Amino acid sequence: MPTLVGVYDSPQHVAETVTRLRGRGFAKLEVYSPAPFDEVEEAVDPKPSKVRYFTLIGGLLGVVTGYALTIWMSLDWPIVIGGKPYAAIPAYTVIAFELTILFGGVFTLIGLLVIGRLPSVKLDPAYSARFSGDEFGIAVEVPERDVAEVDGLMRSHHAKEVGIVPA
Amino acid sequence: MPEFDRREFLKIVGASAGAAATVGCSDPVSKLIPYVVQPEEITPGIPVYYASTCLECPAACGLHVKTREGRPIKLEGNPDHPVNRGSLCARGQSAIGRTYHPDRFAKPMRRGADGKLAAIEWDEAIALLGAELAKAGGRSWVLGGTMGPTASEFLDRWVEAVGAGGRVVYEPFAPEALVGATKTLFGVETEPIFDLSGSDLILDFGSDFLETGLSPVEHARQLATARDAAEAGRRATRFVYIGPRLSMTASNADEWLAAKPGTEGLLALGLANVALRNGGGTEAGRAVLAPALARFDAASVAQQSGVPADAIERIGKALAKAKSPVALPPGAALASRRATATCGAVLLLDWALGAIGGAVQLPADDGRRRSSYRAALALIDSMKAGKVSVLLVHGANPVYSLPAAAGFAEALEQVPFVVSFASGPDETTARAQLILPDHTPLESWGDASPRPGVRSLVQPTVRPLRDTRAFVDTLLDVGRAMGGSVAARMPEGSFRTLVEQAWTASGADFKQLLSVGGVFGDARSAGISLAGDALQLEVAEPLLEGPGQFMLLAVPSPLLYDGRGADLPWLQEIGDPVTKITWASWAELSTAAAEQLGVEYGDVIEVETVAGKLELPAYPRGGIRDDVIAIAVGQGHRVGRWATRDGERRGVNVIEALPSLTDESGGRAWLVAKASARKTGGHYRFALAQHSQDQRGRRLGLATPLAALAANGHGAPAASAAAAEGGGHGDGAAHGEHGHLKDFEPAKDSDPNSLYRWGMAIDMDRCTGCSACVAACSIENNIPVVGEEEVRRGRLMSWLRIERWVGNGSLEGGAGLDPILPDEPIGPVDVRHTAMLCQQCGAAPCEPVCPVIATYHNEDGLNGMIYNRCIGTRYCANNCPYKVRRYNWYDNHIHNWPEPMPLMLNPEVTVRGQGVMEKCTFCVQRIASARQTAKDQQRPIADGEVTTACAQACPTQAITFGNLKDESSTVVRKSDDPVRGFRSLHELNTRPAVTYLAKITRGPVEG
Amino acid sequence: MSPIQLRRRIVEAAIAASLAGGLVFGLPSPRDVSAQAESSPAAKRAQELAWDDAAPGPKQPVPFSHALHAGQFQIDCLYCHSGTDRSAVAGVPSVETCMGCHTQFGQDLEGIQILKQYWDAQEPIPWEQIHRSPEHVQFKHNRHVAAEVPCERCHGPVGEMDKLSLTSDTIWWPWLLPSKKLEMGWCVNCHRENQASQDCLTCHY
Amino acid sequence: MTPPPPPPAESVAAMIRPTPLLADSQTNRDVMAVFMGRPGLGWLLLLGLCAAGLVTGALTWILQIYLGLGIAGYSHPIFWGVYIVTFVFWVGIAHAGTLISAILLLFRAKWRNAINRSAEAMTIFAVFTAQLFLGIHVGRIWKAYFILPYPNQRALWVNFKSPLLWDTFAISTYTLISLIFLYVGLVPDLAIARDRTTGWRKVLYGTLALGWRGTSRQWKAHTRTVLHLSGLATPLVLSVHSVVSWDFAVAIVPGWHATIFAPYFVAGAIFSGFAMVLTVMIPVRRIFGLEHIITDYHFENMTRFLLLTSVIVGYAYGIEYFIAWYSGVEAEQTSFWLRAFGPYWISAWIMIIFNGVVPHIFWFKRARTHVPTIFVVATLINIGMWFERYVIIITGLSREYNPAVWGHYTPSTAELLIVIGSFSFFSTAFLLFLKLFPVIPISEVKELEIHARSHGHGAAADESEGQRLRRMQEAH
Repeated sequence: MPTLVGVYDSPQHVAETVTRLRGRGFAKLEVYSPAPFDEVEEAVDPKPSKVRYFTLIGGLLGVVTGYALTIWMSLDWPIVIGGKPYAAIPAYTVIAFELTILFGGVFTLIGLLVIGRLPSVKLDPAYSARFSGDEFGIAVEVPERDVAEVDGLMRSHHAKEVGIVPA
Repeated sequence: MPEFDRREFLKIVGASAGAAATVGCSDPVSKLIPYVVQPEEITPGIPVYYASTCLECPAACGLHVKTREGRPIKLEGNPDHPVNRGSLCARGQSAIGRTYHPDRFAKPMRRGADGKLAAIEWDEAIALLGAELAKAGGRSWVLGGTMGPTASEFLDRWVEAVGAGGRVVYEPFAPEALVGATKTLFGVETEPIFDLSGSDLILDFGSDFLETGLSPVEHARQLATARDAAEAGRRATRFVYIGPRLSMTASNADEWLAAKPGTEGLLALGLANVALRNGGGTEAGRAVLAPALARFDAASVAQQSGVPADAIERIGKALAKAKSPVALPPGAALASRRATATCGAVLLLDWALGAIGGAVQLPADDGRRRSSYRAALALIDSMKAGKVSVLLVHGANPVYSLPAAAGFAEALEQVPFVVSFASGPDETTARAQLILPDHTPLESWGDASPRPGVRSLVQPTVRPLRDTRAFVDTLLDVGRAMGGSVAARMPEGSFRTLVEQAWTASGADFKQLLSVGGVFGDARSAGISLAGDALQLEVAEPLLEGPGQFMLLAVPSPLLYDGRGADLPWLQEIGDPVTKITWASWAELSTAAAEQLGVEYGDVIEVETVAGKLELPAYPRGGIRDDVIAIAVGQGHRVGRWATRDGERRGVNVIEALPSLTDESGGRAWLVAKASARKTGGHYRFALAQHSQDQRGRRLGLATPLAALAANGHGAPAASAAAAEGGGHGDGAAHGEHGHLKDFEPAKDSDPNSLYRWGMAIDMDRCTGCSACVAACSIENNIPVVGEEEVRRGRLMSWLRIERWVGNGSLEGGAGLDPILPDEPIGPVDVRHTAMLCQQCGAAPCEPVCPVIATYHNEDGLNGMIYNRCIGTRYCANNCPYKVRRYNWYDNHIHNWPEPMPLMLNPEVTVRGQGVMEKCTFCVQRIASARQTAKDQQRPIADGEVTTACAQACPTQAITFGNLKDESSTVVRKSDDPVRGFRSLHELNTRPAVTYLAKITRGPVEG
Repeated sequence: MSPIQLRRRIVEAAIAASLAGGLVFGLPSPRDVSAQAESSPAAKRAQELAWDDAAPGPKQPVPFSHALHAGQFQIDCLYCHSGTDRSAVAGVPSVETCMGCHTQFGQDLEGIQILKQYWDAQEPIPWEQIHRSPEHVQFKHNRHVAAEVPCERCHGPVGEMDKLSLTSDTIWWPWLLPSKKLEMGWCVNCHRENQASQDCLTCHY
Repeated sequence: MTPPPPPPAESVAAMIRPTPLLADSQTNRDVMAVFMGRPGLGWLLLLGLCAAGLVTGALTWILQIYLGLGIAGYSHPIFWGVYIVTFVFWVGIAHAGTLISAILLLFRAKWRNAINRSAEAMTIFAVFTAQLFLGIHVGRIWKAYFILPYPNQRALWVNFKSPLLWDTFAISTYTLISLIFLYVGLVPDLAIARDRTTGWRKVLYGTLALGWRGTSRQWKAHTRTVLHLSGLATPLVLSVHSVVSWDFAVAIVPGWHATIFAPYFVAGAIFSGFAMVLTVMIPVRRIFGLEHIITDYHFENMTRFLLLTSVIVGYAYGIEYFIAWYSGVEAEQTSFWLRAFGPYWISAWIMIIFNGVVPHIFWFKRARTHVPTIFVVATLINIGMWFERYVIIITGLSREYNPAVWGHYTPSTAELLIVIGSFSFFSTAFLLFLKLFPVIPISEVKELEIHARSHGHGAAADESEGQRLRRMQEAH
């Protein structure tokens, strides 16, 4: 299927176009924007991002690792230090806390990479350097027969230009 | 870790078989060098002990030399020896360094035409000396220090055989005046033997018997016995110090009377007068002396001596009441030109009080050669007159230790052939034509007789490290080389043969004697009576040369003695017991005098006498008379690796400012000159081993009054330890309420399955501050010496230090960089010595902060320090409130331990490299080796079976080491003192294993 | 007579007996036993193997074969390494100890001639060290002998080795990390298995 | 309606060609000019100077490793010196970046956009510099790996009870999280740079941009990621300096052992961090002509923070003295008394005056808006904060419980050279960063721009870029 690429100046117009396109059942679309815009993201996919689950799992894993690591290592070769118990929970909480943050952060990054499908070696054929300037782009896969219709739809929603990437 | 340490020993195991050259070339760690023939008594890894004798001072303590694989690694006291009973002073401990001194002469040396010394062969050297002697005949003389009986007897015979002019014995601090006084008073030429252990009132007229006096180790033990806290209820022994300066000995007194130096005799007679008038003393004393002493009334004596009349009255009365008083005559520092009279006066006081025959024994003369300063001066005169062609100098450094005014150095110029037998370079060898290096005492045979009745053997414990020969053997060889009648008169064999013959003459078994260390008998006075002319002594104020506001006091150094210790780095680096100054000279003067001169701490002053000028920094303190400047003897050397500052003189030699004068009996007078002082404008930063002697009321060194002891100590129910540990906030009593102190049981701070919790009790009442423990610790534990500049930066490595606290201290001062100088008032003395070492805390602040578990609490309650795990964050040291951890800022052993010193390293203690922390672990290597024995015999380590190096060395047994879990152990008994027991900085809840027993303040003597 | 001396006597007797036994059964006349007996081919072979460059381990100054002495002759380790049961340090036999036997046996062997040179020069033999613990480890041989840890536990099958080398014995911790022989973890592992002390101060001070 | 004929394929190819820079967004061009432009003489000189300092410091360090720490001025009771002082100083500096990025993000303070990138970069370099000091400080750096809890042949672990291990974890976490934070923010900007460069830069940015395309899915994840990272970094930033403060507070040294240390240190860190951002950004703004992006308004807001934290820090100084007096513990009282009137009184008064008194000038609007004043005060605060750590560490250690081992410390030449080297390291890194990466977060600035444009806040023709931005930021 060919891909139609519409170039826009304003996020509102992009959002409107996307809503329309999705309404028409063109779900395989990609929006390129130079900066994040809530309305655009809302229009493309209203569900909240899944990055939060990565963060949560990372954090939980971190706290468990923190305590497990410290307690296990202290008990593996028990040595009396300063008259304190082998497993000194208050002291180990610092480690657990730091690992919570560390794992949470690293998992969040992993989340970004997974969800954002990064890294990718090749850029999309529809991507243009214009979209890292201050223009927006909507790339939508349409069957051959709908090309004209979508082209019109885009232009009617203030697309500056519309191009086509053949299948 | 540096690679040259323990393993090197094994390497040199082979070297001792005479193959050093073959094994020295390869990588020291990759070869195993066995013996060619393994000596029967040596098993590699197991130490062998030999009994011997310390020859550092005339006291001649018995030694047990600990050797490993044929190398002495530590000197310990011989427990059977009557002089030291197993302990050993700092000087004795450090003496091991003489053998391993890097600058020892490797061979005989001869001064060439270019004025430089060059090595020659022994045969050549001996032939040369023989020829010179033959040429000189009666124009040859021998000058040297005291020797053992065998060597001394031989030397006399040798002098006669070679037809030499004679022999002079020269010992700088010899008690010539005392012997002279004994002879005058009682007709016996002998050194009195003092025993303080049974006395209830000890009067020290400045003998400084705890530091350099007659027999310091022995007297320290006796003093501790006399004042034993356990006996305090029954016998409240008091110790009064009479002298111009609060010396280390004085710091241990109960009362200090700052008598004008040289008036001790007057004071002694004044006190005798009061005592006899008040019904004290013996019948005979009262009958003979009372009338003669009438003119020494308290008022006039007070006027002359500067001691208040009421104090004289009070102490006189106390003497009258005392059951067993004893007075000790002044030592070298106070030997004026009337020293014989002064000593006589003190002995007279002893006689009047009935101490002669009791606490003071005057055994019959053993006829040995004594030091004579007069004879030395006569020899100098004949040298100057060109009447001496050959001078043999042995066992002494007269160029250094004789006053410049005596002109010895100039006299030497007149002697064409000067021979020295020193084993290492000194000021005298620098002027010698021929050097025939002697063995060190650890390499040599010999003997000593510190006093009648006691004879002590010296035996070699190591093959000579250098190509040296025993002095006596050299003389034998020279005699034989001279041929003819001289050779015929030389005895058969070697020095060893002579010693063996002398000792087995009575049929004794030599091996048996060697294993014991000597013959330890007793000698008591026999039929002593006062000579008729005894009262003719001219007891009067001292005669001092020259003008000046001050009297110059040349004090024998507690550590360097007469300067012979100056090239032993440990002695330089242990702080002076009073001022805590290391590696330098200083002039002590009173705070008032300093103020008058406009001088502050460290300001350089110029001290001028008729004989010379000295420039040195001032140390103003409370504990000295306003009209006295005191300078320690021992520094100011021109030769020596450690004795000098890179070849420049280190400090000043006070002897250079003293006129050369004798007392009435020909002994050397030290208190001879007046001095003036002025500020020069220079300043010197002392390298201190202790910053401040003011404890600011903190719980570091506590004291408790005798009354508290009497009330609680015996029979009374034990007060809780916590309550007893209060105080320290101003009133000086170890009493008070401190609710926040958490009580704890140190015994519980170890693994429940362990049989041990190692702990220590340190009795501050016994500790004299002598620092023997510090030296012992350093040598046992391979602790490096770092030098003056590093000490100045506080980088001293000693694991153990003696903190000297003057009273409870105050909250004044501390804002500057200089230490807070203590105010040491005349009258009741309150100086406390705290041996500070790792407290092996149960809740150690150092442990939790170490990120790598390099320090931890072991199952036996020790605070372990694992050097090889340490990465050097130094956090532990920050967090140690006692500040007993030491850090290796450099690779100290490489920088500061030149070859062959690494040979004396204890192979059982890891040598710490650059960047690691180190500290005391209660000599864990000793515990480990005791554990070996105990495990082999399948029993626990018994009480007393293992002790730390510090506890072992302590002359007063102030330190008790043991197992706190063993209810019956001595350490538990001592630690459980409800009145005196306290723990340093207990309010920090560190749960230390060391219990300090508070110093007892006995207060002034009651009349 | 001390136990050690006794043991020496027994060993000496045993060696003499075994050699004599071999001779009685067919070889040259008994008179040659003590002085000039020709050594067995096994002994010669052992010497060759002890200097076999292909075998692991450093070349020693003397081609001494442990396999021959400890293996074939069954000489007790403590006979030569005396003191190991009393001292922390393992005793390396003195040249005199070697000569104690070899004034009698093996005169024709190259190794013994080298040994004799050392003896005549009164010089120690500079053996290459194979088992070395670092300076900061206070290893106590006697403790391990007393605990009946066989020498082979650390030194490997010495009785089978002509040329001595550090044999490998690697333990794997549960976290899949190897500890090689004479590394700390290897020591600790054995201490744990045998409930020996795990106190740091046992070995480090 | 008949659909228009589909455009020919060629035209699409033409359409998605890279936009010529001339037609590019103004922000892109402005920011890229900073790091794409040829290095100026000033930059080169500065870099040379810093590199020289860096080399000197590094050589001194090598010498110190070879000879031993003895060449530093340490003495017996003062086991920590200028190295730890400077370590804490840099950790403090490192706090501004994350604070500006994370906390201000959470508070939706949009004015942070102009400065957060440089602040984050500063954080990274400051943390690296701080970590260098841990290595410089330890006595046996060749054994420093002992501190890591990794499985090893010794069967040994580490002591998690030690504040130094907490430090290790906190600082490593902080480094990693800050790096992630910086990097995640950088990715869209790297994509911009990738699209507009050629040669090695294109390879560099292309690699680092990970193929970022700015799809809505990516942006959505990106926004959430930044938000979550902020959520994590905010407690982290508070924890890191708390942990550093516990290095001291957990110890029993008088002058260290105080419960107030954690908040006190955190406030101090923010204080010094903001001061450092100002010290660095004022010259950078001037040199690169970024006045329209980093406006006086930003500086004024930051001075407000300085004022607030100065008051907190000043309060902490006061309360320390009060507690020392109130505790009745003589050692504590002596320590604090000698802090102000003992051998180190100069350091103590520098600390009190520069940190507690001077910033009060910012009560005045005129001072807050006068850039030279801000620069001077910020620099003084940097000095003051370095001395704060000096005072705490040195005076605490020099007068402890046992007067027998009181001591003195003077930094040695070697120490000073290494400290100078550390500043050079930081500056070198920052200078290189300026020339390699967008120092202003382009996407974030553009987000505001486009918002403004499309929501009808269209720019008046005569309005400058800076004024426009400022207005937009204020509107938020």
